[in-house]
Amino acid sequence: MSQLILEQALNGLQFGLMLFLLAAGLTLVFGIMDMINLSHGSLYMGGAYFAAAAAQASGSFAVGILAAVAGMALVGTLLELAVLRHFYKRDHLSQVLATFALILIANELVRMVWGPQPMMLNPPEALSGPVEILGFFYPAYRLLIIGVGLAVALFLYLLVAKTRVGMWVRAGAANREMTEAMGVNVRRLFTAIFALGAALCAIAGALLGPLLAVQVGMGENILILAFVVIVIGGIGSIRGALVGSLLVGVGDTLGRALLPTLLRSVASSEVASNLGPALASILIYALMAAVLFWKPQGLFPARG
Amino acid sequence: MSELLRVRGLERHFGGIYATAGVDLDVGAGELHALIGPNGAGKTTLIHLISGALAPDAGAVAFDGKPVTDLAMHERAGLGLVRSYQITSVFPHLPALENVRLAVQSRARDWGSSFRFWRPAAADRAMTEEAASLLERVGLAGRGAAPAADLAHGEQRALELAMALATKPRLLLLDEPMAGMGHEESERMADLVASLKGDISMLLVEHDMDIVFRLADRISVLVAGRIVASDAPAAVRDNPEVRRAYLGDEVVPL
Amino acid sequence: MSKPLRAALLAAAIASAPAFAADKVKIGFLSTLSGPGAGLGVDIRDGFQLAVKSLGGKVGGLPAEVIVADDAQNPDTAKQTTEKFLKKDKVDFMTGIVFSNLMLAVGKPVFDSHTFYISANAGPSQYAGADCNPYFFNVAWQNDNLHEAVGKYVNDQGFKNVVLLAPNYPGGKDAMSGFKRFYKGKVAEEIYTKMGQLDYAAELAQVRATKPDALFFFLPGGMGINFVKQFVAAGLSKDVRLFAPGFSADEDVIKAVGAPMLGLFNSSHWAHDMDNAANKKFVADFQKEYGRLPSLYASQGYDAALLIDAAVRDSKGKLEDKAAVKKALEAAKFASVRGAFKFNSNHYPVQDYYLRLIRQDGQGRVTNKTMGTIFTQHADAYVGECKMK
Amino acid sequence: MKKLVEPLLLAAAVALPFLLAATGNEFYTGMATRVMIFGLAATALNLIVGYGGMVAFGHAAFFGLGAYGVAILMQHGVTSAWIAWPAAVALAALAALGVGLVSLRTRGVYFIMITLAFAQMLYYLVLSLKNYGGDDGLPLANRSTLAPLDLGSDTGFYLVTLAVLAAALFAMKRLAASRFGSALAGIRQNETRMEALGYPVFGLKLACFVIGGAVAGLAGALMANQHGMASPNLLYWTQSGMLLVMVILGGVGHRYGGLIGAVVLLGLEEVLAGVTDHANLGVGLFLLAVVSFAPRGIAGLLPKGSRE
Repeated sequence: MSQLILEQALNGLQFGLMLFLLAAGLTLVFGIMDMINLSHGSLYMGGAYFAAAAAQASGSFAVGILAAVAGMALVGTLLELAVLRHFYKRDHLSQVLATFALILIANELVRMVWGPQPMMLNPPEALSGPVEILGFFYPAYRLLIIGVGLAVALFLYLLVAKTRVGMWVRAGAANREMTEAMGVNVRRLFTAIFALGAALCAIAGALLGPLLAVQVGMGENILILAFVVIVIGGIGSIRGALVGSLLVGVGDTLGRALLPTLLRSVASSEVASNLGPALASILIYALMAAVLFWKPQGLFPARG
Repeated sequence: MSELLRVRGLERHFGGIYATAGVDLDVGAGELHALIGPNGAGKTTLIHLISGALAPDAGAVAFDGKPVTDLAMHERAGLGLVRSYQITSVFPHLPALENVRLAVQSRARDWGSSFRFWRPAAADRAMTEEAASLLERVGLAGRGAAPAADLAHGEQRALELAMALATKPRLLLLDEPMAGMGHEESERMADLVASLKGDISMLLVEHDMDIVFRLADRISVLVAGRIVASDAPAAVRDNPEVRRAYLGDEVVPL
Repeated sequence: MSKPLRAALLAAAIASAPAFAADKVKIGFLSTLSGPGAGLGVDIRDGFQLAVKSLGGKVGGLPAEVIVADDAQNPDTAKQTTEKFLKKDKVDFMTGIVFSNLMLAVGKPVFDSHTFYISANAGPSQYAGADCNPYFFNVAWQNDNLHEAVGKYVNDQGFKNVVLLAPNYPGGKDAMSGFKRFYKGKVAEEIYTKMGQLDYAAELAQVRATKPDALFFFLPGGMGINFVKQFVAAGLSKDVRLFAPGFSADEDVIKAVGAPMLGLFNSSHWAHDMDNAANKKFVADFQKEYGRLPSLYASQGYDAALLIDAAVRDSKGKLEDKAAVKKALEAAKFASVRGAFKFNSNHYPVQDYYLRLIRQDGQGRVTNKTMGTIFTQHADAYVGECKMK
Repeated sequence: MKKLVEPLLLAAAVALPFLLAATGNEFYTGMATRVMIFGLAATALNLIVGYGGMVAFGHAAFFGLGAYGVAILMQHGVTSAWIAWPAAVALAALAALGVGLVSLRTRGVYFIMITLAFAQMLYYLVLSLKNYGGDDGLPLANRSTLAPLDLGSDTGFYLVTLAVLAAALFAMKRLAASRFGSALAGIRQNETRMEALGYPVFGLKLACFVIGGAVAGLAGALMANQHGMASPNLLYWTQSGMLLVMVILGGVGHRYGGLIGAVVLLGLEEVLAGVTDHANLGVGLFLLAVVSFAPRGIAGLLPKGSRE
């Protein structure tokens, strides 16, 4: 039984870290620019498609990831300059409509370029087998994802906590007007943040592509989980996004795995296997609603 | 004289700053009680505390003999303890008449609840007429159709007062009603406030000393969150404590 | 006679005598062409259109108009497109749906409008049993059949502790009941996964914990591809034998997964190496046209088109005469790629089911090899409940 | 002149199905019914967003619950609309009450997020109802029966839907002018002042939220009948997004905003679908243009008089 718990915990950690890559970008855009960006999931989808196309063309997974990161950082910058910049001052309703329109456009463009069928993205040959540690088997590829996830988390922590840009980012999250008043070139900062967010999405898309599927509309489900994460963590706070994503990642995975077995003792196996996953998802949203109700600023409020 | 409002030991601090440090204050029925004090003395905070917009850290507020400390603002308003705002707070896109009519409609005890979904509000002619008469009373007779946002600043202050009066208050908390008005406009407002004395008791926060001494039955002086004096106008004028705290140390011919 | 004049006369003739032969055959082809199940829909479409092409763009001698639409594996979209086919395009036949849940959502309006549905894939147990309908024909199989064949083989091979895994939809439930109808050993666990799920980490950890001697899984298309890849990546293939129906072990999955599929036993009603003239021509034409080996879905699309062709020909194009068309469909006088083909009384096929093994063939390609026959002239288990009028 | 527009539009709408039937286009009657149903749901949302000033991002949950109410009752043999539709409305209103009681304690962007969270919870709840179809949805044996009227025919059902929509729009007009409506207008523009005047603001907003939920439930009941099934997709967040887009596109706070948004969006989708395989690209670009150049939506572009 302990093998099952350990394996599930690792799976949860892996999914949580990938959620963090999305949540980090989303929480900065939301926290600093007060912008609800529903098309954040499309950046993740774009990253997956760039990686798949590049990997198929070059035959190497690493080239795929690099192409995805570079490509999406560029797309993110262009998107911010061309469209999103005009919506920072607008009300949330207009932001919802504009970014919802971007989802439709992004899905359709991908369908036009790469077709409606899912694309093939295989993990690197060397990592397609399991790794054995002290008699415990775990897929090597998922360990790679955990490794990259932790590395990026560390990089973000250092960037935000230790560098000048990071200071501007934190200041912007705490009080945008004051940051502007102190002479920080806010326009360039926003573009940089958005590009960073897009690059993080690209990494998540490229890494999760082989596990899930590179297909049109893959962004919409994970986007909602990213929103849950940043609300629980506290809008605008990187630390909140990390804690929130681990909480949701492990919670959702363990819930999906253990709830059916727990329920089995009380209900028939058929009902348990249906109710289990649904209950796991409902619990995640219940947690979000509870945080919004009691501690609307989230667990780690960015705004003082 | 039974006092309408009894405030005992009211305290409120923001972090380390004691905006209100143990205030005792009474307003008698039908009395116009002026509250003066230098900027930053905590006058607006006190109004927030009495009206229920802010919860006190300590102390109690009683209205007409009943404790209201833990009642919400809209419940105190229902009892007749109504406030107006230092910074104009109206319905910008609604016509001036509708602003006042909404205030009239708020009196559930006279008109019944607002949970009426079918009958047009305009059909209650009495309500609209009362609103129109209030507009006239504050000098906005011809401006009923104009959206509140289009009114001049002075007119908006008058509208603010008309809305406060529309709730038929028993005690009206007026937070610098003449702020930002020209001399001639504030004169007209002062006459208006004077005309209210007798049927409505008021707690008036005001800087203009001429108006204060002309209107007030009683004056309390608030300095750094504390009442330093509370007496008839003449007594307060000669009180050395007030002069020093209020006018600084150099002697000023008065 | 000038062309427009002749067309006008023809139109007038048709308008006056409805029982007269229709001038063309409209076929509504609704299938899953996007999302995880897209591979199946695309194969059925390619097989179907290959047959129409080989008939010179005609069906039963009449020009064929095939309207293709994507249901994106979503019951709502399927229902809406069907209403468009029935009321706006007024199609004569409908075909192409891959998944049973969409088939069940769409069935009623199609049958109520007296339009023949020729299923090239979805064979829900409901339409084989109590809800069987004169307007529903399935040219592929009843959902349980391939799973029954694997169940019999696994049982005969003496496996005692098997885990079953299938998606949570009518097709998945039929798979489980089909397998258990012929497998008498212990079922360690029945795992239902969410329809369209692609990450099986949680389920694989559960399988590892229960330590079965064999695992039977039914996951069509993209779902199967991801499952097998993750199964091998988790290192389970060393001590747990994999079994699957043909759906999860056919050319589409093999092409995507490759070597890890070697040694997988599976069951099917068709294999590309079956030696009859129709099949040889089909496999050759398919490879020439699309550059890949056809999957069993493609063979079912191909047969569906041939069946419609035979029915229109035998009813002499009088598509309005529903009884005549129904009789022609039941007779099924067409050269199926599976050789002899006949319908049971509930319009489901009665046919042989073969054992296949994934091995490397002569040219080093990883593909299926037919090993033997599990069932001969096997009928589905629900025909008794069908009281077809 | 403005007085004439509404009756003329109504007359045209009544004539439409007969015209379509005569020219052999019954399919479009069904489509028009679907557009009207979405118009009703968007109008219900507009009551909350436009009149109440509350940006609710989970309104499709009540729309879907209404559909499920009818479908579940149908499965248990209750086919009469006189019973099923009010039951569906009650179910949606009850859900709206529950969600509103908790959500209305939050403000601004947190209100948007919490309504989204509750809608997703209801989506997963419905998804787990195995004996009501789970993620395959729950088909209806046939349409509800409405005693004297025949809902079976497309034209008949179209007319019933038109009647319900017209009644809802008229009720909206009455409600906007009523005391409740004027109080909502006050709350939308200056909530603290309404509080200071003594209005029970929380209660008024909750009532508005529940009415919006109930009307969406009625639209859901109609949808189940028109579509022939209730499916979890009706409750998914992208459906809520679609409803919100219709309200913003049509004109937030404008009486016909929801309906205009539904007609334009679904009409554009249908037209583009006929022309290209990539209809959504056109729809997306169109929406982006509207939000950039017509901030107050299409209704905002109409002559001032009809803004009312």
